[in-house]
Amino acid sequence: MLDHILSILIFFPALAAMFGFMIQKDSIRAYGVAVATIEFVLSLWLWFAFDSNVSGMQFMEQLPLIPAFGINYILGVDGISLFIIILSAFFTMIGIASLTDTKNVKNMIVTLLFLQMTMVGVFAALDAIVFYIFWELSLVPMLYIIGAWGGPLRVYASVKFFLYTFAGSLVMLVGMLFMAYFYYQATGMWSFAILDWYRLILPETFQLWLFAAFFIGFAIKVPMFPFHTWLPYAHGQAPTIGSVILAAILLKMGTYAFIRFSLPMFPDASVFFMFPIAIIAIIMIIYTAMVAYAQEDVKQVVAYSSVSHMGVIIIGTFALNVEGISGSIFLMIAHGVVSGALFLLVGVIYDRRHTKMMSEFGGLAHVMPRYATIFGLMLMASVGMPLTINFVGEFLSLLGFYQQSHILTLLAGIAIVVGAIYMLAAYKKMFFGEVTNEKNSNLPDVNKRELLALIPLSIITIWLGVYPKPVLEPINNSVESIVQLMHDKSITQEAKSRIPNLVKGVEISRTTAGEAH
Amino acid sequence: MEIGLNHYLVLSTILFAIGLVGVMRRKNLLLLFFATEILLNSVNIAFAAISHYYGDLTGQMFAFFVIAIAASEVAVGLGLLIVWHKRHGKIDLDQMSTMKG
Amino acid sequence: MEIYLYLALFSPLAGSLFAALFGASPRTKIAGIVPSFLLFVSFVSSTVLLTHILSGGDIVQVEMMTWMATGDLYIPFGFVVDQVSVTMMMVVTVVSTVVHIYSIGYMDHDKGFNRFFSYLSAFVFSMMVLVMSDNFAGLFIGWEGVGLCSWLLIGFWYHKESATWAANEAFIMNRIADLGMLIGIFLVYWNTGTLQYAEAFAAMGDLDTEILTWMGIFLFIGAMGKSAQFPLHTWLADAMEGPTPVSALIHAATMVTAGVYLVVRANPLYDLIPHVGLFIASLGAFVALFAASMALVNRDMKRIIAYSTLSQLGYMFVAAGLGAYWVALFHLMAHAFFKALLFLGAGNVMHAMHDELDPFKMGGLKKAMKWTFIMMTLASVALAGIYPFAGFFSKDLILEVAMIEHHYIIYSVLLFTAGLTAFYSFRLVALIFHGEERYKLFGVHPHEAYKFMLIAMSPLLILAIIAGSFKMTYFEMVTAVLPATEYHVHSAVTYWIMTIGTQVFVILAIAFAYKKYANSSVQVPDGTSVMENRFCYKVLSNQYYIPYFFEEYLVKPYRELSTVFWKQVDLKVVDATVDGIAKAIYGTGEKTRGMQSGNLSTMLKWMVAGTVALLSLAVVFGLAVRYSGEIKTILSGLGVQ
Amino acid sequence: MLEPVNVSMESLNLMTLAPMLIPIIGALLIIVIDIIKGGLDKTLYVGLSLLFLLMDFGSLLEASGVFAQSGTVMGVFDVMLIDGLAILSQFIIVGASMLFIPLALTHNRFHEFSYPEFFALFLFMISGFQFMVATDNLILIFVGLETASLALYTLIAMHNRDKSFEAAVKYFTMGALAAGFYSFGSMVFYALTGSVEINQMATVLAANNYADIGYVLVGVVFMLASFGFKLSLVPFHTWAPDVYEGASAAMAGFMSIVPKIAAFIVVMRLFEFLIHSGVVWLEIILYIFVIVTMTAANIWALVQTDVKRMLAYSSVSHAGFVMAAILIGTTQANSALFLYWALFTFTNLGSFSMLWISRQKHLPAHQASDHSYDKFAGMIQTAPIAAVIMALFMLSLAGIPPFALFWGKLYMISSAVTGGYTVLALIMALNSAIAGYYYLKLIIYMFMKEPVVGNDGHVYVANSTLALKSIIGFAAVGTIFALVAVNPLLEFITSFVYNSGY
Repeated sequence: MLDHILSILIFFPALAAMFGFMIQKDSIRAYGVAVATIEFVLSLWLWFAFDSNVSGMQFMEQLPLIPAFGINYILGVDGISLFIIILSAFFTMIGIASLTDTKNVKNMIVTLLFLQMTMVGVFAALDAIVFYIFWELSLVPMLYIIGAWGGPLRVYASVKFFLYTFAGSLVMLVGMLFMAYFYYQATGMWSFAILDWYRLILPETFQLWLFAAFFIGFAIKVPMFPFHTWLPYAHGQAPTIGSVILAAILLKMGTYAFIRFSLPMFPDASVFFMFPIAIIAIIMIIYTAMVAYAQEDVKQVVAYSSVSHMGVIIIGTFALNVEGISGSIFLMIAHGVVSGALFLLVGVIYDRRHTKMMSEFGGLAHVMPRYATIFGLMLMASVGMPLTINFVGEFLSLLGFYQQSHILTLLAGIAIVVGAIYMLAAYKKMFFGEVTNEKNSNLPDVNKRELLALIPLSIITIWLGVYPKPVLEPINNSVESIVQLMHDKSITQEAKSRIPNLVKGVEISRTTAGEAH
Repeated sequence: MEIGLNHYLVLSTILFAIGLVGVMRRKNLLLLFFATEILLNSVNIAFAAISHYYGDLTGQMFAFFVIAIAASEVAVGLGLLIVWHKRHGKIDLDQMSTMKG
Repeated sequence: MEIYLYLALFSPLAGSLFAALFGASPRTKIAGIVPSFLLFVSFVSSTVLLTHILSGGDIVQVEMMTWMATGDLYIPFGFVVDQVSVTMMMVVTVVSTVVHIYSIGYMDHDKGFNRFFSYLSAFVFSMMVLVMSDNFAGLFIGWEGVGLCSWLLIGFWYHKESATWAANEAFIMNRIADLGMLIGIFLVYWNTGTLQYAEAFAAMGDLDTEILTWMGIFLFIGAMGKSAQFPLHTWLADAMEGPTPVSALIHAATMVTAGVYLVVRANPLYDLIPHVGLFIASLGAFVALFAASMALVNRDMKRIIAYSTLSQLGYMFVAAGLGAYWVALFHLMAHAFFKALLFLGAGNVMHAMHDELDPFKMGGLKKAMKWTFIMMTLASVALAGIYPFAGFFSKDLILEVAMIEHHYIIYSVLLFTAGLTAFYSFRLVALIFHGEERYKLFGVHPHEAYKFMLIAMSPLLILAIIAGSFKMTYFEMVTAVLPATEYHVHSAVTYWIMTIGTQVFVILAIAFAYKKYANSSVQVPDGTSVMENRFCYKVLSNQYYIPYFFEEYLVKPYRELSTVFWKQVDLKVVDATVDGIAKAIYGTGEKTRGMQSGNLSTMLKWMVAGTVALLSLAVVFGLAVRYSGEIKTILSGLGVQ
Repeated sequence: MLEPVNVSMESLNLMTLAPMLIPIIGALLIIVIDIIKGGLDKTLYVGLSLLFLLMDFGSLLEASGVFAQSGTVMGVFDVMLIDGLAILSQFIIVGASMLFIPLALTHNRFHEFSYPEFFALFLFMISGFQFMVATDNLILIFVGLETASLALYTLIAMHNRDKSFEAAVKYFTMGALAAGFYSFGSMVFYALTGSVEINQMATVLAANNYADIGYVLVGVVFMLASFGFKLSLVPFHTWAPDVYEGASAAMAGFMSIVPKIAAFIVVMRLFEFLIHSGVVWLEIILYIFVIVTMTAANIWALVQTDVKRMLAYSSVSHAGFVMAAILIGTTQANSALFLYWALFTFTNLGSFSMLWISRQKHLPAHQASDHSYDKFAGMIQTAPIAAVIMALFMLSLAGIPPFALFWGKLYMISSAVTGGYTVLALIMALNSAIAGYYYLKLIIYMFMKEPVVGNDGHVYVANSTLALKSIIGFAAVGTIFALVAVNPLLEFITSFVYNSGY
């Protein structure tokens, strides 16, 4: 069973979703929780069986799909993808468990299970086309979740989300096809296998163009400034569960893809674009943080804060050294946990008051002390307090990038200031002061079902902040092999000097595509 | 002046142009059909001439087929026209625009 | 010894968690007593460690577990008890134990009693992490931790707008400095390859001065935030919105001295870059004077003490900047005792006066609050630096350091500030405890604080009096790790002139303060007196208009810019562009759908038109090909290639 | 005295005619049966048609076996040309027809199906298309084209509504004009080369090194205009939306597939040799056609309010997309064309069938048209399975993986990439994004809006019978599991296309 654990992880929720159509309406929630829990346990088993000392892919599966065109069903996990898979299983589980009463709950749960399939699929895929399939497919359930259960602007938001990302990923698809073509030219064989592509060394100009093509797809997904405007709408309109999964997992697809595709495949281009991207990331960090500060709707604050944090992840990724990349991967997980929790928290208050405007609140700390405490914890995690999960990632990301540029890191570091500004301001508006609004005076504190989701998240937030090693170590091993690969592959002097040589990394066999064109 | 191939071709082209103008200008369905017949037949002239010029029968064969097809086309066209006339009492093109956009 | 280290470190955490258990339940004494007891445990453990170190024992160093490890980076949770950290541990545990016990009385009637102790103990834990860590990352954990607790405690009365505002201000301002600190840490890592103090400092000797300078500057920026040095000082005065024990513990004795601790800790670095040290000293001297001047006219009891703290921090930085690290640390210790005492005394007064803060509205309280009066007076004496109180030994030493290092301007500034310090301290004492009983106008019936609170304060009193006598023991101990420069003025005559001169100057200042404020003619100022309308007074009472400047030129523009970014840029430019593309496409559809008019004639015309267009293109192309030779000739004639 | 014509039956190779003759025989049989005994039920004719189409399919299998063994076969005075293209396109033509015929078995009674002539005409039409693709003789192409077209006009008109007559007249008139263009174009080529066979024309033109390029272009223009009409390239597309709207949904679905593949084959035979011989003008013009057709049709589809009309524009856009294969002209591109069209057949026929199954006999008052978007509002609540299937087709059309059309698009864009048409590849990709919007619009109506009051979901299956359901199910299965079929399909197509020299 372990040989096919990844396939099981991918398709089990989808199959379960199919059966879900047959389940009675009243018991669908229990069914959903059961399925998601099994999935989560399976993902934990994956972790358990995962050998942290191996830097390469594990649990590989291969099945010819369209061999004539080099498309194969290849799966595998390494330290980079492992935890995001676990995280997606985890969030689906607590998402379903803490689902508040919604209309058409059956459709919701079935959709969530389908979504889970696509999420796991994206992170487990080792074939570009299989990756692309899940990448695109993930849009559909999310479209439905936003569009069917969202706020008043839900249709606009969902369509914007879908089309924007769709357009971007189509450009990426063209890039993939080019990549496969170059591989074909170099070897005479079609292949979309990512590991094959890793061995291909492209001339720098090709790298630049392909990097740009992939970049558009990823940047919209992340989302990077100035492609971020779909996100506030999507978050603003989506139901709580949608926002949680969107922020926790779906956004990570973009940053994950940078590490999976852009860096190892185009090391020279990565170095070439490092500073422009860092500048974009800095704009993301500061600009969106300021925009977040100006928001009136608490969910929008969290939404914009996501963009801001994604900027730090990008900075870490493009540090192109082990510290930075490990940090950015860790921050992906951290941001997943924290922003997921924050959206859940916003959902809690929304369920009670059916508004998210901060001006409606104030003094909630009196009325809902437990809520205020958990919110405070997540707030502190979000602003990167040490010993919370976010700090590890942010620290490492910025530390990593510092090797590349001092001044840009200084600018990026403003994140910790501006992040504090909007978060504290929002917290102050909602929780501090006297209870001015009559409607708030009798709000019930968080209930058991909500705690079911929030407490595990709080525990993770602290646990991984204090002891990140179990996660950081496998990440580190895989990242080292990627950095070494990048170093070995890079052509230009600049890239060779920017990307550290770790020497101890694995030796890679290479295929030169220098003759291509 | 000897009538050569070029004359036939020019004639054919002129007739074709007339047919085209007719197609564009006619609002009466029946006259429109006439115009299309002119189109087809102008080509027939050219085919016959070229065929003669090459001493090859293919062109004439083509012309025959065109004639046959033109005939069947008219049959179908008139059938449609009659039904239309039965239903609407007119064969004016301008009224035929319930679908648009 | 390790067990004591862990006890000292984790008892406060245990106390905090214990109190947190009662966070949601109503006030219960146990939530105060247990943390206090645990802190006492921590104190005892620290004492054990102190005696261990004093008796020449080895430095205790432990590595608890790995924290972060990736690439070449390896950061453990490592703790060290050496001469420097044990000093800080003692200061922290003593003051915090006292403050905890005191708070049981002080917070007696507060709804958030349990919560308070949870926060307070958490603060102590963070502070212990800060001082005990053996690497920069651990220091940063504590650094941020105390920041967090400070935020929680300043904003403890969260229903008060001013309190939450001050809390946020403190947090954000500290964050700005923390960024500098973070950058400093990055610099250390990338240049030395490690964050462990010992190894990093060892590696610094080989580095460029330029890099070291940047390191020094960035680390000091971090210190400036925590220690509220100009221009990041405004938060400290506003932080007085927190409960008074908090002010005593955090904003006088411990947290604000973290910056000094950092500079002391990084002494190998600052020794290599004396020019940065000089800058630190100059800034310190400036802040000392600057803060003291603001204290002169302030009418808020706690703020006066806060400014005094600020001023004393300036003294410490002067010492640290000039390389007299042990002096800085010594003053830090002495200051912690008497300043905490002063604050706690102020707390008593506040309780007695129902949270009234304006000393002009008090007066003559010495009858009602004898013990408090005595304690505060003695603390003020210590602060003014009168022999043989603690302040004399530590503060005069700093003056001597400045003198010996030939920084006469700094010396004069510090001397002048000493006079100011004496003046404002006793202005406060005089206004509160002497003169007419002005509080009667406001119908207040003051009473002395609980006995046990006074008893709890007494260790501080004793320490404030006798701390000076530890000087030599202390010197011998810390100079094992700090540069052991003894500061002695070369000629005895100069020494005596300096010392006695200073003493006389200070006593004169005290006398002046008493003369001006201890008589019965003092009135509650109503803004009409001549002095109040003087330019100087206005500048001082408005804190040099710096908060105003921050508000007008930083906060407001930031807020406005944020709104502009959101409403104008994000919605109207970035998003509008995206929507614009979509709308343009859709609009094109709407505009051109008329092409499909549904009229058969038009449709035929389109077909013919298309054909004709193609045909003309073909003809153009055909002609171009046929006459390509001629076209080329013409073009080349026109000069086109 | 002329020599008696002496032709050996073997050289005639009459077997090449078999696939075309089978539907003709079927059509005649249906007419004869009707003459003998009128008023028989439509199921009989449906069955008969299906039977003959099956036989047709079988003969195609046979022909493909022959081709796989011995390559291209010529027959009947070398007029017939059975190469890979012919076989592949006939597979699509006959296959799509087999999927179409059972759609006649509706729940509601519709006028046209009660006439046996309908089925006879249909079979004639099929054989017309088959002739069209199985020859490179311009005369036979013309005959096949007109046979099929005339039958098609009639079939559309038989739907017997005002709109269908209007559609038929429009289609017919423009078709006549296109026929004129076609014959004029043929005439030009004939004048230039003295031949009406494409490969001979190519030889002659190559021999004199395209000396009369201007005249060649004139011929090309008329051919372009004529096939531009058939393939609905902008601006020759104007008939398409109206005719699709006027015809029954089933017929519209059929029209979006079969006539176009036939036209594509002819275009492929005619234009690719020109492009390959370096007629830059044609390349540029086709480039423009491809881009304009894709984009403009997409943009117009955005603003439609009727689903069927939207699908009409979408079909136009898809045709433009596939036209790129002709432009690129590599083996991969040509294979991509067949792959795309085979997959498109399933999806598009499926989506039109979904419209067909929801077709009411009479238009209710609150509905603007037969298949307005409003009609589908809230479908997920009243008819969830139908909604899911419809959404599936829409997603496939939009090119969302792993549904059928994605693979076509993938391979097509890849062929653009390999052919060196980078910009084209990007434009093709981005057009898919624009197209995403209108497919999405239907999904939004179905899934995210509240149903119209009083709609109990019956309306979506108003026309439902087992036959329709099975066709839709078949199409749905094909759409979902295309993934499995792509590899064998691709290998089969590539070998056929490659061995035909394209």
